[in-house]
Amino acid sequence: MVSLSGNTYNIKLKNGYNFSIPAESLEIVEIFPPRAAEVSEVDTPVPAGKHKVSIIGTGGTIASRVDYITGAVKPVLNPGFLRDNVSSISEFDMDLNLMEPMLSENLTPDDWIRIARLAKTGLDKNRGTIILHGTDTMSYTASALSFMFPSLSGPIIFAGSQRSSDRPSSDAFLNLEGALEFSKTNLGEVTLAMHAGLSDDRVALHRAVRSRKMHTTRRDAFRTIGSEPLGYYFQKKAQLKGDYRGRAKETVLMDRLDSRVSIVFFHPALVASDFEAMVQGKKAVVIMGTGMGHTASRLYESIKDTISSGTKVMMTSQCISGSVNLKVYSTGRELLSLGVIPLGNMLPEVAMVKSMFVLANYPHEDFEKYITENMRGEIVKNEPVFQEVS
Amino acid sequence: MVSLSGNTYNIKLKNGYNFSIPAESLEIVEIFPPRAAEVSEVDTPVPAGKHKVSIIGTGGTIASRVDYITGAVKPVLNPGFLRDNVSSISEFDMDLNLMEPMLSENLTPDDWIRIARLAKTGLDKNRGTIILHGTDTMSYTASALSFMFPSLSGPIIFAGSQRSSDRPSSDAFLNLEGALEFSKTNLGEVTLAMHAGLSDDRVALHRAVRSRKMHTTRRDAFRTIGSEPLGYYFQKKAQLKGDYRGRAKETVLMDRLDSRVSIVFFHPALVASDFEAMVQGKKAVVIMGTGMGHTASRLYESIKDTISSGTKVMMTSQCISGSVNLKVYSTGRELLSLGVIPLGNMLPEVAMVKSMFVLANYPHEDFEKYITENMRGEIVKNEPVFQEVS
Amino acid sequence: MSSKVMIGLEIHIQLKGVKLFCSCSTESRNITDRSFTRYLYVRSGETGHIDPAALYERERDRTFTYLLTDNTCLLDVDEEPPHEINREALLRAIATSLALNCKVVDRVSYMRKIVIDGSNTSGFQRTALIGFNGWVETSRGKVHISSLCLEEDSARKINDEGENVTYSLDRLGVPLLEIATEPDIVDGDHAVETAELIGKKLIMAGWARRGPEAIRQDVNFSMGFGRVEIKGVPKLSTIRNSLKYEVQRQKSLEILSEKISGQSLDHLKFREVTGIFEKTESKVIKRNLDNGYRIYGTILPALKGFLKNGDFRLGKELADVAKLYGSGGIMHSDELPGYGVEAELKPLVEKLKPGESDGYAILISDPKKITLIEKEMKIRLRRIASLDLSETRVISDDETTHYLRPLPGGERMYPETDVPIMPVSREMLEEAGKIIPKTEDQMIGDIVSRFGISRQDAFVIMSGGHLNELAEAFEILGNSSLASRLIIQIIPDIQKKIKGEIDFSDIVPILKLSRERNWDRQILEKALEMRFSANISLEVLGESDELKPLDAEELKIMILDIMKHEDVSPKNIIPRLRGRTSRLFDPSRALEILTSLKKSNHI
Amino acid sequence: MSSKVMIGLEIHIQLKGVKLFCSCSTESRNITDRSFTRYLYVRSGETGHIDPAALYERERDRTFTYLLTDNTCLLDVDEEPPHEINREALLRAIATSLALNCKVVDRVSYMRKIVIDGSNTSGFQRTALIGFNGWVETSRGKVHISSLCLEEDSARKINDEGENVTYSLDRLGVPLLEIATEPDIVDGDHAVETAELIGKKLIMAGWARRGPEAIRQDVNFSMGFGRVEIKGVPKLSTIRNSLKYEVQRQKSLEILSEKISGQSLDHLKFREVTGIFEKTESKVIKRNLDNGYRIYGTILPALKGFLKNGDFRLGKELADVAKLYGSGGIMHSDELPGYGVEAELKPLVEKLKPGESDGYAILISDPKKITLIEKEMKIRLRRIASLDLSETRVISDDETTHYLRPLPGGERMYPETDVPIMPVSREMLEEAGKIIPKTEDQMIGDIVSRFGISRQDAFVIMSGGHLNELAEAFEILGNSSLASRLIIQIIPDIQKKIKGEIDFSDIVPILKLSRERNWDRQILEKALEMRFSANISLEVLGESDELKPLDAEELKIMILDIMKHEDVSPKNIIPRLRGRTSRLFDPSRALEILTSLKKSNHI
Repeated sequence: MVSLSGNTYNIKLKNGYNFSIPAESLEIVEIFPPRAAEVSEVDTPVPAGKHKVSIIGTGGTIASRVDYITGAVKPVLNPGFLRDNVSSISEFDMDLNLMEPMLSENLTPDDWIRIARLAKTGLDKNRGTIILHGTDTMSYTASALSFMFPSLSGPIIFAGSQRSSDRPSSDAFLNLEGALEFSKTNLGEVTLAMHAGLSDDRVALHRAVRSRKMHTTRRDAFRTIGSEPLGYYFQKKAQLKGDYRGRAKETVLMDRLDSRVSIVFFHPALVASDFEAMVQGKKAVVIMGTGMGHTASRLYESIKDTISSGTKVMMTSQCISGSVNLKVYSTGRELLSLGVIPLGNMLPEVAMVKSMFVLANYPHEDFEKYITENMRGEIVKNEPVFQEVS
Repeated sequence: MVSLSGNTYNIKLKNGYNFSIPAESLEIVEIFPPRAAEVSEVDTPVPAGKHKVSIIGTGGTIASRVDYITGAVKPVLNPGFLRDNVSSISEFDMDLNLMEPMLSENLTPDDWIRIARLAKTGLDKNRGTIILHGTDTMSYTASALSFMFPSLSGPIIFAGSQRSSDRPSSDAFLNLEGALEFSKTNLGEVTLAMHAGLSDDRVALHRAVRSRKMHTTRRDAFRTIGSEPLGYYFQKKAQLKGDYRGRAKETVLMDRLDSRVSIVFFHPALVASDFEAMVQGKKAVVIMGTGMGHTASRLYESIKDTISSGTKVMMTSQCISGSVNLKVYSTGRELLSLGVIPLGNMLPEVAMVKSMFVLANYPHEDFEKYITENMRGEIVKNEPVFQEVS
Repeated sequence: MSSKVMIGLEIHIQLKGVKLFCSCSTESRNITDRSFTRYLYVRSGETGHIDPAALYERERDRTFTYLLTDNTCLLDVDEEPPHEINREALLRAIATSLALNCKVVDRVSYMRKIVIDGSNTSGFQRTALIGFNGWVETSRGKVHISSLCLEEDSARKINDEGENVTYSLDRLGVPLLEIATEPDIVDGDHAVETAELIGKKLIMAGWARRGPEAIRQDVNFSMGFGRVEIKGVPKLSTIRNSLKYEVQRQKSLEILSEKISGQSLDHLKFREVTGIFEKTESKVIKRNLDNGYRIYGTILPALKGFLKNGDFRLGKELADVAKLYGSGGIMHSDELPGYGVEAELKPLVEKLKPGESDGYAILISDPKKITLIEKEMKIRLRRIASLDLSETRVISDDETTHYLRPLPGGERMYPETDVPIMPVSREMLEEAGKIIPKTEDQMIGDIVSRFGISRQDAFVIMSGGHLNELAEAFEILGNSSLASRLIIQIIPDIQKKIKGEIDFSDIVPILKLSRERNWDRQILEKALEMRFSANISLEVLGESDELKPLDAEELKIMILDIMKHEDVSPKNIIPRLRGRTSRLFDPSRALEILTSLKKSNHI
Repeated sequence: MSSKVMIGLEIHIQLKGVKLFCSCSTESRNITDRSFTRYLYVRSGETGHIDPAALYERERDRTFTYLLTDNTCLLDVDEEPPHEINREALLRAIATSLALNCKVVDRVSYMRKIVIDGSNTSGFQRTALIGFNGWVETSRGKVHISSLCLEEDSARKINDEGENVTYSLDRLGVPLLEIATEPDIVDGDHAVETAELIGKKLIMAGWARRGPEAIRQDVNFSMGFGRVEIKGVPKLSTIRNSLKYEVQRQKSLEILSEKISGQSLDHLKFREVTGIFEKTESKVIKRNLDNGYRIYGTILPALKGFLKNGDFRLGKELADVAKLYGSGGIMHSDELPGYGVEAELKPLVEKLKPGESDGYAILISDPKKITLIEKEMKIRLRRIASLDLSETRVISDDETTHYLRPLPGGERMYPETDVPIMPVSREMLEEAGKIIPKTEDQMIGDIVSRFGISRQDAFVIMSGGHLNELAEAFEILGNSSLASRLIIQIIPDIQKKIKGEIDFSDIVPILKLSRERNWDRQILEKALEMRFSANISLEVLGESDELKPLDAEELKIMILDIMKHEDVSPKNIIPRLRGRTSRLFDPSRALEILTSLKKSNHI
């Protein structure tokens, strides 16, 4: 078997090894037409069980395969992979809805709206909705959906994977298995189901608006920041605990977002003109300040001008964990007096997504009221001292 | 005792309570001249012991007091606070060098150069240098010094505090005690000495270029990312472990920095024009991409243009932990082909500081070589699986 | 010469709900297995002075271990600034001030009160003056209220090993009203009356927490020799006895002071005498020697016969000091020979050489602490000699009191800058005005007219502080007699059975379930019993067949089955059914079914 | 009818240094107390097929526990992609290819070889072809090398409980050269010769790791009934015996196949017979019943007398299958009564009703696994009947072999896309060319001329694979005879004493210290002994007075002191000094001092 990649022929030997030869060093004598692929994994239909669940595929590693042309992993959705490896699959009646697969880093707020609408349709007909999604921006999309659904008749559970499903060690199957089990519960929030640790024995369920990808490659990269996960799937059982929102009578979707927002990461080399350039044309800007929410005083003038021009300026912390508090230090008090809105322990990315939602759905003058209100659990009230280690 | 704050009189009652009255509701009958303050903490000189150590005060919470006028905590340096509460103080001969105190969020690269020069002077005369610094940007300053000193005859140890030293529960004393003990060791790197956990029993020594403030308020906010701390101060003993750099024969300072650099935090609402505005006038830009180092493809054109205009564009991850790897996914390979420089597991803020140093000290064409070289331990080679919990 | 006895009270009442500066519950179910250890540093207050009580603590150099509970967050462990103030607690504090005829401050201004005995993780207690210059009418005249403060309660001490003290954090941060009276109280009975009068207002309003520590009193006492503050009087009855004890103690010291004033204390000097005790028979000394302690002896100049003799108890005054520094014990000449010490007395006296009127003492101590103990003992004797008896004392189980530490001063206060000064707005005053605790009579009348229950039931509910619970139960169940029965009878019965407290918040979901499912009283009782006595989870309860009454179809099948085996009549069918099932059913429905079955051709 | 015996070898040699795709050391000191558990999913390879060996593993449905060691990082636990390839290992692989007359690939192209027995956390092994089409000259002619691959070694199995297997991760990722020969080898002796020839090249070059698992062989064997791969032959000597066993086994199966081919296997059907064993005397059955296992019985059609009878050992062939699925044991009619099973035989035979020529067997098994075991046994018997004996076998301690799993196919390979394809540049070939392992004679000559040591010492050092260490010691110490003595004598002596291996990298800092301090051989020996025998830390060693020779002043004081007490002369002064101090000193200096003292007016 010979395949051409760039200027290199990859030749598969009988013992399975590939053998690469520069194209120029090979003289082609005769070309045989390719044989039909011998696929032993036939796509037999997935059996229908009693739990009705909607599955929306958006792309991402959870449904990726190696692209043997470029050699890289590309999203290619193949739902058949569920059948062989998710032991409980026969209990479910899956309502599959596969979007054109996209890499999650390319998703935009418009895509979030499309996904939200599919999720609404899915929930109207099923007990829960599982969204297969790339991990890169999973927390962003999930947070957006969290705000867009003030009321949910069932859970929306994002599942992704950090090891592609064409690897024997893939985390995709367990994550999906966990998501399926959680779809049976009384949950009525937007959440993420991802590995809780390095072992294939526990999936954590994270509240979307408190979740964050905290490692580039580990399977337990996702964490609930400042609180415990909403539950765990462990020993084949999905258990919720703590303060989750239950199913509501109906699902309400508010599908407007204003994407004229941005994040400013403050650092010691950032000068006023940088800040001004970054907020140009934005309706709202989230600053990731230092510590409890500070910036250098050299930015105050620009911040003041920005606020007087009608742009909302909010403060979060680049520390990720913990609350901003603009009352403790003099810097904070000055920022407060300029009109900067402190967001407590809201995560910077969540604050950015939430501001899109608030801008598009509430009167301009109520922005501060809604952005600081704890709408979906995006603010943790009592941060635990030691978090359960999984 | 009566003091005026804004339009409010604060009256101290004999039992210690303050009593606030709006100024307008008070008619002043007679004003007595203030009595001389009864200061029972006399600033007696600190005794000189045998370990010569330089202490540089830059400001920050570690040397802050409540400002009873504005009510906020303001940096007011008072070295006398060492005497009463650091049990080992008499072993040291302290060479104090107090800068005009500044809030760390206001420090600029020019201030880093001033601090570095003081540290050089301090090290030339003493066995070690301790720098008292605000925690907000401590990792930035310390990283800058780390690059500016290719060779150190002794340790430079940053110490800060998360609870101001006017509180009985302040962490300042133990952190300083730890820093003092570490100044006796064979260490020849720039480090941070901060609480390792919630208890007053352990101070962790972090390598500057791997440290990050990971919580806004906890005393154990600082963490060594992707590796273990270089050592601990525990049970009155400073112990180094692992792979630290020892003292060199002499201290070499390279005190040039080019501050025309910035950080771009990528997110799903970021558009090409935002990116272009953010890199305007910069010599180097560090992107905090998603996951293993990705951005949306809508930015590729702008990234390409930026690179051809001579600006260096580097990739790190907003996940904070773990490496970027532009070879695994197709997005990464495309960014690589545009000329984006992947920085492995270098922290975004450290990458930004390092690029200031590389730009100012090496030929432009060698930028990629030096920025990707592991100069001061800023790249972790083997990330441990479980990190020691302290 | 003693002057008039003056007594003041500081009444501390915990408010239930959430903590003062976060939203952790004031109630805790368990101590976790996580803990951490801290040290506290002595800082000066706003005026630059170091508080004497704080300075005193510094000398003791202790470390503190804190056990986490399920109602703790970052604030409780001093890892973040306070959140917004608990508005409900603040309103109740204002309302209480109004009920006590106090003036209310215009602005609530939180202070940090330095307390470095470890009972606060921060090293200070947050406290604010809310009301002042009030009064209550008592049978012996007006007692004036000098101040009402709303503060954070301290951590609960679990263990004290001298150098390491362990606290649980469940209580830390619970809103605490501190109500201080002027020294208008004339005797122990009057003190009890006054405390009761004030405490009842909050209990009846349903605002006070329950439990042994929910209400504590400190007693301020003076008979002309300085103010003595007696801390932590838990029960009202102990107030009387502790005051009696204190009067007696001060009287004896008054006599004593005349005899010892002017005496030099130069000869009070501890010298090591461990050698003499090498082969001691005394178990307590042996044990302490094994632990590395040593034995010290000193002359007690001119004190022979005053150490323990009739009303004279100077030995105890000195022992109190020694114990605070972890001493293993003190034995003095008025009680020796004793404690297994006899043979050693001769060499001891030879070594110490006490004069004719001198007493002597031996002290078991950590060698590191002996200098401090000597210094503190001298200070104490000098103050007794000059009849300056002001100090903080603590009550013990036998209702006597012990020296605890010097009185704190105003130096220990400085502003809590993390909590902005809050103006008391007109709206807040109005809101507080609406909830002012009423008199007993008023309240009973209100309850009777609001819920339509008997005056007697109303009194029971109110005295128990269960008004809020009654209201909540009524709101859910929509049936006031059931709600009242729940509070007065059902819950206490179950509590008696399980020998424990049930938190009302755990009962609420079952009440809701009851409302949803339209349960009658019997099923509700059964459900509560299953939940708390058999520990059946709420989920299982919701699904339990046991709690579903038999429906018509089930009743019919069961009755038919009974009819197969025996003769049934409307008279015996009900007991027969009860004998067959533990499930509930509607007896009248059963009778109907029986009748219709008999009518039909089934027979 | 058996054809010519054909034998091929796969020699696996671990390269020392760092791991193949990260910079963790290939050496580990300890297993930590941290572990995690995984499951592996069967995926198809690049061609869409699922590998038969992998499919087989899936049926077994196991979980894997991995113990972390001090030489593991995120890569080893499959939590990040591979780092850059270990260039040193790659160069050595190329150099070895050249030494074995192989062609070297133009591009190194890493593949993932699916292996789901848990020995790789990723579920695959990374492997790349480096050389092919080579040969070595042996005493029995050329043996051709078909391929040389550079791969990751697998994890080390610690424990196998059937359903849960435990691995240590210390070995995972260690660079492993896999050198496969054509089946040119004619017998066991020839196999040993060939393996030795190849292995020695890497040992002598100092590239191979040391330790029991550093070199392992797989043997490929065929005598006309398909290829049998015998895994994990640790010692060369066992090659001979395992081949003998295999020839004998296949011959007996050849005879057997004639007798059983055509027999229907429909009656091989396990039925539960647990009831019969309720009161069994058999300890093994009792124990297994207690663990929830059950007893099953089946007829073995027409197999009576072939199960264990002379050369016939079909019972073992079936037992091998059963064990792989965690069976508690199998007992068959050729060995019963036995194992405490006797009384049960009558009811058993009554139940199973074997025919005259039928054997029967009882099997102890987890009920969940019985269907699988039955299926696999039938497959195995059919393959024996048709004389298709190809399979993977594993060698056991008694040097016999056992069935392990089906032979893997090429289906298990697909590209490792995380490792870019790397061209083998001209520079790399040149670099590799410079380090090609030489012949024994060449090497000895080189060493002698380079270090100036004897041929004999050179031989000892080279055979032990210590050449690199010699070079490193020489570079630090600048003294070849000391370096050689260190390697040949000092280190082995200490190792014997402490009964353990010393890692050379631990010795290096002491050599550096020695160089800095200008130690002589004696002090160095003493320092090494203190470090490894008395476990004294390097820091303490650096400060130790013991290791400082007496300086002139100290010697003088000591000699003067001796002279005070006795007569000394140049003849006895050295032993006198040795009797007084364990510290080292320069004897000639001592003599000088003595002489000058005697000359001076001290006497």
